[in-house]
Amino acid sequence: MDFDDTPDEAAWRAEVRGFLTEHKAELGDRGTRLDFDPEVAKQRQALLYDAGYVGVTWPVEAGGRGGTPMQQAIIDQEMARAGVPGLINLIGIGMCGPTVIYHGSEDQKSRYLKRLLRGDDIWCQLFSEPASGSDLAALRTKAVQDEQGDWHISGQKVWTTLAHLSDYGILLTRTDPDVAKHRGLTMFVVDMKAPGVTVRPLKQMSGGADFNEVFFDDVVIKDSERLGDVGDGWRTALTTLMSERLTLGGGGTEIGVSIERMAEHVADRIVGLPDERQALVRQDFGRAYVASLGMRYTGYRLLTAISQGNLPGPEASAGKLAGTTAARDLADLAVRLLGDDGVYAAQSDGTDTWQTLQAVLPGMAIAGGTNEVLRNIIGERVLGLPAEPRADKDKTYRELAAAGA
Amino acid sequence: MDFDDTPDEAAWRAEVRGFLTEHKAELGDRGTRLDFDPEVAKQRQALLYDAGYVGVTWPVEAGGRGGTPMQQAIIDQEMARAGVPGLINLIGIGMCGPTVIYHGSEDQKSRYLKRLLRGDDIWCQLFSEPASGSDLAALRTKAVQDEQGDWHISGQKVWTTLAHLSDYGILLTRTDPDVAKHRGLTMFVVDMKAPGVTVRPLKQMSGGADFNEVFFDDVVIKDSERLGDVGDGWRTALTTLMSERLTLGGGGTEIGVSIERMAEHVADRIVGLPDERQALVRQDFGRAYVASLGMRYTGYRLLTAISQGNLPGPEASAGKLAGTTAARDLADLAVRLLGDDGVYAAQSDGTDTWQTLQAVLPGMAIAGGTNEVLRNIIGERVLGLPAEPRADKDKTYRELAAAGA
Amino acid sequence: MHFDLDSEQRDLAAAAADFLGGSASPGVARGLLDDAGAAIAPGRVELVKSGFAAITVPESAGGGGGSVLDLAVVAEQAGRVLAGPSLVTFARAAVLLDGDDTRLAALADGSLAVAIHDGGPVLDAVGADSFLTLAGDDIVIGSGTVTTRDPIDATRGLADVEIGDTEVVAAGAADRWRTARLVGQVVLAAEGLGTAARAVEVGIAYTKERHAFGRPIGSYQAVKHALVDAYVAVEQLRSLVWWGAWAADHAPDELPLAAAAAKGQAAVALEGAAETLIQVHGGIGFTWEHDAHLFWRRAKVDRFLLGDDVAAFDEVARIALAGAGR
Amino acid sequence: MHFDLDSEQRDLAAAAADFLGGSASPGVARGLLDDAGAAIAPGRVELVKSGFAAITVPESAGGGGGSVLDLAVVAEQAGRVLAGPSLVTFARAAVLLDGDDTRLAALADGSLAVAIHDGGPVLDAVGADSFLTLAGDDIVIGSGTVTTRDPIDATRGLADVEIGDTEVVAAGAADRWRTARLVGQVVLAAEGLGTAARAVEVGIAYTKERHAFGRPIGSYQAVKHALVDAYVAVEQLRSLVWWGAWAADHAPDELPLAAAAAKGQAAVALEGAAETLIQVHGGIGFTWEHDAHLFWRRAKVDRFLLGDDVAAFDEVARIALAGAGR
Repeated sequence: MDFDDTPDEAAWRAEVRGFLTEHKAELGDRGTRLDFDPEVAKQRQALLYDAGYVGVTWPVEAGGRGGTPMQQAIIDQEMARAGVPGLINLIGIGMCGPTVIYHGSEDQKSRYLKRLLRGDDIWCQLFSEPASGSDLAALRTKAVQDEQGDWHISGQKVWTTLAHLSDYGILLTRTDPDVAKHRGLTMFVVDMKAPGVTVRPLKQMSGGADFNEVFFDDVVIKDSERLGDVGDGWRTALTTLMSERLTLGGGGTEIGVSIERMAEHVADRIVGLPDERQALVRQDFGRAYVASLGMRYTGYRLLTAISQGNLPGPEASAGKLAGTTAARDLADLAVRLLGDDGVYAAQSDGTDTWQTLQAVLPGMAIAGGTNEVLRNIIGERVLGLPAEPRADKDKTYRELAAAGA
Repeated sequence: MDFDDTPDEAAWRAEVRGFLTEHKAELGDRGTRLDFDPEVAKQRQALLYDAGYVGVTWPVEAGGRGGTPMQQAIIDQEMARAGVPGLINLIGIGMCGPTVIYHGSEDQKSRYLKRLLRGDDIWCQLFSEPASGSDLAALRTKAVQDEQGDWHISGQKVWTTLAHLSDYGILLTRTDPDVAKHRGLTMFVVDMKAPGVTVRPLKQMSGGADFNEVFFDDVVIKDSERLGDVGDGWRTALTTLMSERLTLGGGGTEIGVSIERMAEHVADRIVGLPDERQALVRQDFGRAYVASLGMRYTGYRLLTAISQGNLPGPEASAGKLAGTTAARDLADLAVRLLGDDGVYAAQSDGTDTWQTLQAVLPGMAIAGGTNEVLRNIIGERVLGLPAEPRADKDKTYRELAAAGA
Repeated sequence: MHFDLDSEQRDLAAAAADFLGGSASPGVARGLLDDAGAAIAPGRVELVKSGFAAITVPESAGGGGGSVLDLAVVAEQAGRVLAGPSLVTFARAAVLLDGDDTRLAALADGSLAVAIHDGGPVLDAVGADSFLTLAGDDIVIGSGTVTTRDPIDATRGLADVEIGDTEVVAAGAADRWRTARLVGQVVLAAEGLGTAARAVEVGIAYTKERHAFGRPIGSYQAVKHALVDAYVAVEQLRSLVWWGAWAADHAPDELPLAAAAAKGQAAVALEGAAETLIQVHGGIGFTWEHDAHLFWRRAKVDRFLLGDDVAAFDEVARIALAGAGR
Repeated sequence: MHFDLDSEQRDLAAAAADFLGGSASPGVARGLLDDAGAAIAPGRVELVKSGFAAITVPESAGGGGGSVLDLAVVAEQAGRVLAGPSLVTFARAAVLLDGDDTRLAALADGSLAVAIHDGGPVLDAVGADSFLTLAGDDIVIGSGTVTTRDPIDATRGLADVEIGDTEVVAAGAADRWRTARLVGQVVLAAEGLGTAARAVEVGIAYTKERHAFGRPIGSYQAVKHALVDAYVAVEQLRSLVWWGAWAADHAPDELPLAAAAAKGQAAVALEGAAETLIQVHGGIGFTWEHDAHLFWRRAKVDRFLLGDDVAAFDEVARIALAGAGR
């Protein structure tokens, strides 16, 4: 057991670190996610791509370099270490690109993939809808083929990250309501600048707007932009979702709040409290800190698996479960330690780190799969517990929709 | 809003209190439940019955006095106040008797009811089986009718309180496996001294044995001992279970541990601890104490409903949910405060109150309906949330049994 | 035993629901966040005019001459619609000004717009022109400089206040100050009861309608049990609020324990209900346009008012342990 | 990065499972409660003979010359079957006797039956004839008068011990005493890991088989999610145990934090797993004949050994806060 790089990994790390050090000024500083300027972010991604550090695990013919997941994990670590902002087109790289690689035509691949990696085009993923959250296959957005073979799209998507900046999106639609709901779906690449596409930012309870609603009003898509067969959209979407999990990479160590920063805050504030309150604070903080250590070292186990060429299974989601609870408790403690400032949305010095964190966390227990859905997944796929009986398997989408489902 | 008796209630309370005071020596002291001697307990019940204080809510023709639930609640309160032990035949009075009243023949009523109230006969309830806990209707104990019309019983019951002391029991059996599982059940009165009945105490993790297993090996029951129609046992059993809830009476204030006694223990032990630990103890104790206060005053709301002639609905179970969690936390704290003694099953002075409580509580979250089942009941019957789809409704018992259910 | 509301109190609740629900709502609370110029609802003037604000002011001073329990009944309805200003402020003022019929009359007719200053952020400071506070052992009243700040829950009218010139209302009245604070905790818990109960109702309604995988999500145990736990906590809170209000009216020796218990349970039950409300809604539950976060904001702020939940549970334990074995 | 067991350690785990599972079991643990005369399994003699007890004793003294991680791997297997005596005792003794090759050899060949006395009830006092303890700053060894008491978990061999005559093993060795205790916490957490993991497995197996209302109870979210939460806690614990053992072997400066984190997480994860195990079994789960309570007994006792969980979390916080901003 060790925490050391293999010789190959060490060499790669040195190379990456060298590049990042050399180009730090151009690459900029990691700030909050909302801070970044899209144009600057695209230039940054181009710089990294041209140097060979974007999409390393992608096949060479797709614009990547056929590298290992561990190489990607090391890039992630080194970018974090150097304080370089993350890639803007992360969803494109993690989800949209792989779907195009597996299900796209040669023409699509040549037109889209390299530009995606370089950040020349930004991509988004258009799956979720107002009436289909956890139950993705219940989606309603309709695609109807006309006599020329073009598809006409009408409907609404939601929770679409980056839609307002995107050039393209992968779009899951219903093409046949008269079969079981998983079987009547079809996926397309959609031009986000096409007539009939409207993007509206969705304001969250924290005041931020990390997501969008996207409306499709008779948007026309050529059949050549289809991904996978007609009616085979569910299987195509599984590719996307599977790729999402792999994007995790060296993840699992973050709980939405830097534990070190949190420790500084607690250390700062605790000294002003009576001894008895300090003991209560230490008890809460100690428990949350252990949770964060547990996540960090569980993340190292995941990284070890990746380093050995294995791919993480659904157990990788376990970290999110442990993490959201710990993060919630930490945010609660952090705000509590603000004393009188805790009832306001910002401290008297104008900073609002902890209040904002408090308002962001309820969403974190929901976005990317509610904790309840994650528990089902781990229970069924990792522990092998039986699934619940499904009432919607033997019915057509149309029947279910009529029943309010 | 007040906590006072109505004039009628006050008069009744005075009468009851007078009787209990006068006969305190005969009635004895409330000890632990396992302490009591069955013969003494039966004499105590006879004394109380002859004075008119047992089964007050029962109809006069059933041996009761047609009184109100509030009169019963006042008796319960006064017996607790006087430190008089509870009635031995509580299950008989609360569950078996009402079932006989509603579903028994005149002959059964005249033979059984008065003796039951007096404690001349002890009764038990034979519903649960090893393979049917929460899902009562999945029971397997078979009853087959012979040519003379007698029923032959084979099977096993479990969790049967008082079976080892009982003269009679109400027994739920399966008489038809070829209909849906709720529809093939039939209930009987069984003579617990009949040939073929074997009672075996069931030791719990706490070391106590509050329950029994009961085995039926071709036990013969006359058809005249049937309660309700053949195949109508589920409806008959609902009467029993409904009555169980009403037995609660003034309940809802107990969480399996006297909060006052617990407070004394904490007050006793906390002084030896460092100030910072004291603050942690107070935090835990304060939260559990609030839970116990919440239960007490929610119990008073229930009692108010009873006093006004209303009968408590399923919301009465809410107390048990809040209570088992609080009781668990209190027991944990109590044992923790024992310091070094907490790793042993008894303190150095030989007392084992808190360790025993700790070992009894896991069972309390299960007995009388697991917390999970209680949450379903409250969710569906009180909050009106939809029930889960049932896979077992459209199948016969035989089909389900073949599928392992 | 009659530990329940009587029919007059039920009528009072209905009337309060009618009046408060006519103007206040989560939508108004959101509007206050969107636009700092928007007015809190029903607002101090309308609340005073309705008579609900002065329920506990004696009739001799133009008030309702009602009990703390009466006020708690109204406060629950106020909590359901996130109304402001808080009845906590009026409840405390009525106790603090006891015997000062001139000022009580001004409280009841609205000419005195008062808030209570405990040393930290002041509840309902926004729109107040006078501040009651404790100076040494004296209850004093005076003007104040109000500095508003970016609110979490804008319906609470919280602001920093620097007290200006004061005059003594009651000398050597530290006990009365304490009593007023305890009454305030009970009324705060009553508002929390209303907010939490409403949050559970909204959650139940949604999960009956919303379907996933072919059935209403309220049929899934994870959702159902979370709502049940929230409901059970709310019903425990209801019992403690009633007890606290009854104690304020009839059993002052029970008030410290009852008020601390209600305050602590309110903080926990409301936070649990609001977080459950968001969670059972999934994505829609954490959007700005949904009401869930407005209940949540109330929860996150109220838990710190009149002492936090940690202090309340500590106080409960201290009282219970001091009384143990007596 | 290779934060995982290697193949030798996996083989070691398999061998340990084989040996320990051959005699120890929850059934044996129950037998110890039923009959005070029954023998703990595998027992001190067999455990020493197997070589597993002396893994961390240097080869020069006849031990295995292995790492704390090796011992933790074995300890996990011991925890799965509730084996006794505890490897915690051997782990601590090996550190405390460091450099004293005569006594280490006696530890490794079984002629020294030692337990460690911290001032409270002594783990593995039953069957021990010598006791290591800290006197001032000296590590001393001596005889002791053992008073057994009614056990919660009889496999822990806990007893009150009054130390008799002692001789000094190492003078001025308070640091070594502390290190030994930290190593002990890691090994205790490793045993807890095994017990908790096994409890979750037993729960999963049962809920796949047991049916209610026409389907396996493991398909109900209330049951499924409880088991998932227990499983997640166990996997977090596994990571912390590995880190703690690695730190004991390679990074003494990380050991205090890692040991406290593992100790605290072990207490919480094991208690949660054991209580979940009982709860998902329903009625059968709280009977004497079912194994569930034997896991539960281990949980209820272990949480207090080598300091309780409250102390462990406090220590984690102290270390983390002392290091903050450096």
